[in-house]
Amino acid sequence: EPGLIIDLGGKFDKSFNESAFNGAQRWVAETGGEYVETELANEAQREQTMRRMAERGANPIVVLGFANASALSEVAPDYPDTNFAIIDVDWLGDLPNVRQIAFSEHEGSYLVGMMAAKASETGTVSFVGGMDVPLIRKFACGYAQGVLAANPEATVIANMTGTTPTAWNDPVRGAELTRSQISQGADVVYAAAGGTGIGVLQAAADEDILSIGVDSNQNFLHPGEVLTSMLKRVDNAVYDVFSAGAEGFEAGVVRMDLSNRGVGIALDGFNEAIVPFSMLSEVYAAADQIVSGGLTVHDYTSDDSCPVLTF
Amino acid sequence: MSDVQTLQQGRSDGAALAIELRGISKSFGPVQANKDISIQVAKGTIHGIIGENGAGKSTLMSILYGFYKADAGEIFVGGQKTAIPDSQAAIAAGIGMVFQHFKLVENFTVLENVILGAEEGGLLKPSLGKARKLLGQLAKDYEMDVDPDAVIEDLSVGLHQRVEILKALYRQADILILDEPTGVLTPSEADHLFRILKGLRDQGKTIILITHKLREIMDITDTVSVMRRGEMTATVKTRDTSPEQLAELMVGRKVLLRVDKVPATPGKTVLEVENLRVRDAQGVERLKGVSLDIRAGEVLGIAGVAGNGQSELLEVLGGYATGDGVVRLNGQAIDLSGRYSDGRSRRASGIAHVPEDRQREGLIMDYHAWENTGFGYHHDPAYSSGIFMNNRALKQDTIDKMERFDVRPPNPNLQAKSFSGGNQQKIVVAREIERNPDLLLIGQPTRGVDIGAIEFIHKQIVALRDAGKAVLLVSVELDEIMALSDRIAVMFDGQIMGERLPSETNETELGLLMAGVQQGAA
Amino acid sequence: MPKWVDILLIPLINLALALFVSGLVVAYIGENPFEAVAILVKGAVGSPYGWGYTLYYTTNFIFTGLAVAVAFHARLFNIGGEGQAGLGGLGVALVLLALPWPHWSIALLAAMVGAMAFGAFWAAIPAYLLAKRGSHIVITTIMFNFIASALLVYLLVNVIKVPGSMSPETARFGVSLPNANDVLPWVGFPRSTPLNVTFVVALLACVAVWVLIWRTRLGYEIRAYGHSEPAALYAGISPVRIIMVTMLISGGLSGLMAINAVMGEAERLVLDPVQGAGFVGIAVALMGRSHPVGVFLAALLFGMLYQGGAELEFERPAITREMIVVIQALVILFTGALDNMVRSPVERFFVNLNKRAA
Amino acid sequence: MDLLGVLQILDSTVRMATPLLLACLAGLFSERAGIFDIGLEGKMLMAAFFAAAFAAFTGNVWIGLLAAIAASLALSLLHGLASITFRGNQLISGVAINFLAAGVTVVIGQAWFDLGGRTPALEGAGRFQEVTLPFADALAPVPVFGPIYAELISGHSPLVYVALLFVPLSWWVLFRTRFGLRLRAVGENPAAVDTAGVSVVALRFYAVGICGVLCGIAGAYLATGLAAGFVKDMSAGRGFIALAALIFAKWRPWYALYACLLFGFLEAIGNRFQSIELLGIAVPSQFMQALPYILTVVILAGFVGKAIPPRAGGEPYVKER
Ligand SMILES: Nc1ncnc2c1ncn2[C@@H]1O[C@H](COP(=O)(O)OP(=O)(O)OP(=O)(O)O)[C@@H](O)[C@H]1O
Ligand SMILES: Nc1ncnc2c1ncn2[C@@H]1O[C@H](COP(=O)(O)OP(=O)(O)OP(=O)(O)O)[C@@H](O)[C@H]1O
Ligand SMILES: [Mg+2]
Ligand SMILES: [Mg+2]
Repeated sequence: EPGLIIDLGGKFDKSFNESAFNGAQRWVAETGGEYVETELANEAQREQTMRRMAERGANPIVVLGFANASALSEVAPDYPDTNFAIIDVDWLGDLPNVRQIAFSEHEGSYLVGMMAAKASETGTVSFVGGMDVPLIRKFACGYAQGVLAANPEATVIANMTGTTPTAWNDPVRGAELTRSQISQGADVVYAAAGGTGIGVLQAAADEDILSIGVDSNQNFLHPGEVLTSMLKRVDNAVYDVFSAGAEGFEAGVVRMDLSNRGVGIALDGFNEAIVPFSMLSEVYAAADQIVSGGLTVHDYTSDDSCPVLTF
Repeated sequence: MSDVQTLQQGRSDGAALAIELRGISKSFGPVQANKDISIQVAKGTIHGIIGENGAGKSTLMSILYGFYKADAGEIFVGGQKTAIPDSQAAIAAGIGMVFQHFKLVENFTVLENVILGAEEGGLLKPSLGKARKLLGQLAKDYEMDVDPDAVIEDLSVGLHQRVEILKALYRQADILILDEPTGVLTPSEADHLFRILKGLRDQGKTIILITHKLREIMDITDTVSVMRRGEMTATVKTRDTSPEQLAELMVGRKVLLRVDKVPATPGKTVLEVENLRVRDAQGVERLKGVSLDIRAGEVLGIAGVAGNGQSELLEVLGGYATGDGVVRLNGQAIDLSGRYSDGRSRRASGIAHVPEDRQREGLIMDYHAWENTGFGYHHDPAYSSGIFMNNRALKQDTIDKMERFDVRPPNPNLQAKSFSGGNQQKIVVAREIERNPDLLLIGQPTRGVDIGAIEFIHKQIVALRDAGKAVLLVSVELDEIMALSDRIAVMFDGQIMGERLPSETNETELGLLMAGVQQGAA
Repeated sequence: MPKWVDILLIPLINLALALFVSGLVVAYIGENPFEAVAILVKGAVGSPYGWGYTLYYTTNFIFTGLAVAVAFHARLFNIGGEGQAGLGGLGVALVLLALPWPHWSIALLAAMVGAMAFGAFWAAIPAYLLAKRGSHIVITTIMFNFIASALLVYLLVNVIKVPGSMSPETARFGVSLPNANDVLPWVGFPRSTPLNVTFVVALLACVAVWVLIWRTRLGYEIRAYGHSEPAALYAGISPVRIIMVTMLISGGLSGLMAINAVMGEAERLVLDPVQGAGFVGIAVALMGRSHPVGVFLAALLFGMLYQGGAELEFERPAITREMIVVIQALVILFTGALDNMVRSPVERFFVNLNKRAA
Repeated sequence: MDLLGVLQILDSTVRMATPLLLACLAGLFSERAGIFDIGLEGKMLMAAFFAAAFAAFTGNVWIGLLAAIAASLALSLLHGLASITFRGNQLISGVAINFLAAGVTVVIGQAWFDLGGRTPALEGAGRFQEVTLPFADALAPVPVFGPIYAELISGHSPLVYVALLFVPLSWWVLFRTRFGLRLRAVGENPAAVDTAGVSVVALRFYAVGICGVLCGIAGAYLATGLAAGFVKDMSAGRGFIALAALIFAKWRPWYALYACLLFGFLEAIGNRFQSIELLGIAVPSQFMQALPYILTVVILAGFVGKAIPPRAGGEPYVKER
């Protein structure tokens, strides 16, 4: 049976971990299979939990988040017969029993950035990140590029919530940051901040501006007020690994991007009314260019810098 | 037998009883503070209670006032059996008490302290207004004026106690308990207090007075009870007894009530102080140019009303206040700037110091007796080697000191706070005197200490002097000053008003000097 | 009252009560409390594997606990353990990344110096502000926790991160400390047990603190100052000196926690390396009555709760990590705060017993 | 920066200061009575959860508020039981309460809503709506004053005004009523209160009770005023900041207001100017985020100086050894 190790953020962070959890659930629903699942409580448990899973015979085992990279590189060699998949990591070199799944969040963020710029009337849009880590900067940088692509005149305000782990669970601060951005003219806000994002979307709805969700589809949170969500299909990644099972497991680095629907934008009944066709067509055009390679979005983590945004 | 005696007392002068206690017992854990105590107090009398430190006086009264609950026994107020579970009940029964250790809120005003617990209605304004009037009234009646808006921490201890009495009177107590009230008063303040008490008695109020001072007992009480080791050993009419008899009843042996000492044979000058000035934290000048000197083998007594600079004098000499001026010890100038002036270097230079307040400064109340024995001298090689303390040596030394100074109980492993006042003081005195210093600073050596211990401590001071050491004695007890000093300097408002020889002066003259009155003579 | 009652019976009763109430909560969410307790205990101490983690956590809590305890003896409430340990981690990382260390023992000593220096430094500022300006140590240490985390994030994201890697953490250190398995192969610790030689350092720290507080002159002065400042002045003990020295020691101890977590376990500096151990340290010190032996026992108890909790959570998905936090809270509450609820009646019982005996 | 910008920062200041102020006043009552309370954080968190949970159940924010107060009060009484009745260590009790709240909120939340400890998002009557003070709109056009009134003074959740009212009220209670006199006395010298025939225990329980109520309101404001639902650990250390503010304010109501406004202001500034350039160099955002805490230390060391807590604070009242 496969195993899933939910990261510190928690199973219901309305974003990254939740998306993974949904993927697992979908697999259960469709295959009626069973899987082992546990949540990390602290740093020291990363390695511990991987080993426990492996010793329990779970296979393949999915771990979420870059923070596990180092631990996994320790653990994997000790359990050659167990297959591991790790999300958001692609730099572990070739480990025969590890599948490294990295997402091109910058591409998805680019697209929602374009939409934000199109939807904005003030020409100012904003971004709220959780804790200031490279992954979040990757989101922000892609977003800013998209915005400026659609409207070179636009200004992008990017804020981070805090420097302690509570930054992922501080909706109050998130709301306050959003209000402050609104006062600086922002009328579309993109949140990549876990539990904090809930506060961001809420504040946006309260102040009647548009917001953009992240990771899983958050359009339903405030129907008609969430412009879209930048989908990061961690659920698909998990689902695929689970379905492939131990037999079909493939090691190596997998990139989930626009081309393979690894990232994308959410369109559904909740936001169709506020996403005009013109906007969509431009976004799709850009998407095609990116896929075809005609357009490359700069990835912050490739060189730890962003051409259009200073942090 | 004591019971029998008391009961007879009760009957013989047939006066109505204000208070009767029957078979009161109280123990604090292992300590049996009161053992089956019975006592009767007649209405409209002043009843004295004396006894050694730790005899159980305060405990007994605290029980009467509902502060402690007795383990056994009955209380009768005005003939009625009365349950006194808490102070509320005691107050309701018309009992007021001034505790040995005052129970005032330091940062409240006098007025706030007086009304606390006796307010009328939910708002302060009316109560405060009423209290202000009533206080003015009381002040007139008993000439006890104190600024109602003064904050307690700014007032002298004498005034603190005045506030405590006002508290009791404000609550219309007709039975007033005072626990060692004069321990902190100057003679004049004490006389004043006694006038007040007499006045109260003449209005038919009943007063219970705990004190260590036999003179006071003889002066104003009508009857006196003696306690010893938690028991009531006797109750007698004051006029039928004598100080010597009381002292014996109290301590269980003959006590020498006056200090006998041979005339001093002063040697070379040990301490020279020239134009010493000290400012306090607020920058107020507390010592305004004090000059004095002490020679080997003599006791210089500093008389004065508390708060006239004596404390600052001790502190600056003891090394924990800074000042300017010149201070020489055996000819060597010592630093006053604060740089090299701290308790440690002072001790090193041969100054020992028995501070005025043993509980606040002299001892760490939570330290064991043996730890306190080295306090301040913990750098002494005898007590510590390298970075380590030598606890064994400390304990042994403590056992010896306790034996020599008759500290009770002689147990080095008890915490300082579980000794009674007198014995705490003995621990401090033993520590300082046995250093055999060139100069001993000693403040209020016998405050709140029973006569047995007083006798002992006085002997030690005299012995030190006879060993050719210099002693600077600060005390608000004039008779203590008179008894011990070879010379007496009177301080008033941070200055030395004058110096007198005990043989050539008297309490009235000193009293005047203490009041700042400088008369032409001498 | 016999001593064994005081130091054994009463704490055990308290613990039992805490577990009982925890059991009720567990039952409330529909799990079997008895199984839960069994899993918890077995997971914590039922195997070398369990011990490995239990003692690893214990090591962390010993350091942070001792840090708070030492400060407490001078009546200083140092709640800056979190930040001081974080800085300690930084010190360890800088030292270990600076040179290629030939042997772990030398590296350990160097890292300890680094950890203590940085931890002490982070405690020194609040200490100085208290000593010289009277700034309340509780505020300043709280603030310094926040400042420390900001500093660490900045350095990890912008300065000492491995280029190209997405995770804000330093490179792995060249050296790694021998873990329990390397040292005691025959016991059967897993090869990767996090328990390492730092545990020994922690035990030595307990002894050292005991000696410091109850055997040295400095300890004598620290306690004296803690009990009464005026008395300390009378005795010629300088408050400024005591405040500074005590806080430096306290911060140094917090910093040492990083030796275990950063050098011993993670072998690199990650975001938030302290993981709340600083705050657990407060509880540990208070429950241990600021005595090294008490601190050790309390730390062990928390180590068991952490490890046992992790197992419980793993075995019983319905039992989340927050449930473990609840159990920890109840343990603190009953063994720490509600102690007298059990103590007084027990004491009375034994007093009467003696009375009857006499 | 234009007037509106300034107003927005001040507006944000008020919002950020409110939960701090409520918690700070809560601590003030408790500590003035001699019961130290580092459990403010936990009480706020617990209250926040129950406010959100019951608002979610009933769709009525006021019921949420009552639930919050009840929950926080329960923790206060636990604190009282431990530190007053059983004379336990007040710090331990506070620490325990913080842990307890952090755990219980999520455990119960998970059991009730199965959302990993979060509550459903609240809308409509489930949240405190902003109240527009009379004439706000009418006056808005008036230069300067208009915006100030409409933007800054008007348009906050009712709890904001409640919190502000509590400042003079607390001052009045503490310094103008019998209860206040006794409460301050019991924090300074319980023996004085005891010998004056007043029950120390009762007084202290009242004090922690008040503390509970205020923390309850603070938590409710977090979850149903500022946010629209509960997220685990959402108090995010504000209880500790409130504690700092309390010491900052030297345990006095008006100063508490000033202190909390200061903290709120610093946070607002930190949010507003997260990425700025000074002399061409970009100041690290982490520095800006740490700025409130750095400034707090600077101000404390530079201007506030020594704060003397109530003398009997932290010590259980023990008559007989
Ligand atoms: N609160 C207390 N807890 C424990 N023991 C106490 C307490 N109060 C007094 N004792 C002990 O009870 C005994 C009687 O104390 P008490 O204060 O009544 O003596 P006292 O006659 O007033 O002595 P003094 O003349 O020094 O005031 C002493 O041994 C004292 O140590
Ligand atoms: N300048 C001021 N502005 C506003 N409020 C003030 C000011 N000064 C004092 N207060 C408030 O008035 C009340 C009484 O002030 P004050 O400083 O006299 O208190 P206090 O009586 O000294 O209190 P404490 O019991 O702490 O000594 C306190 O609540 C204080 O916060
Ligand atoms: Mg007495
Ligand atoms: Mg006594």
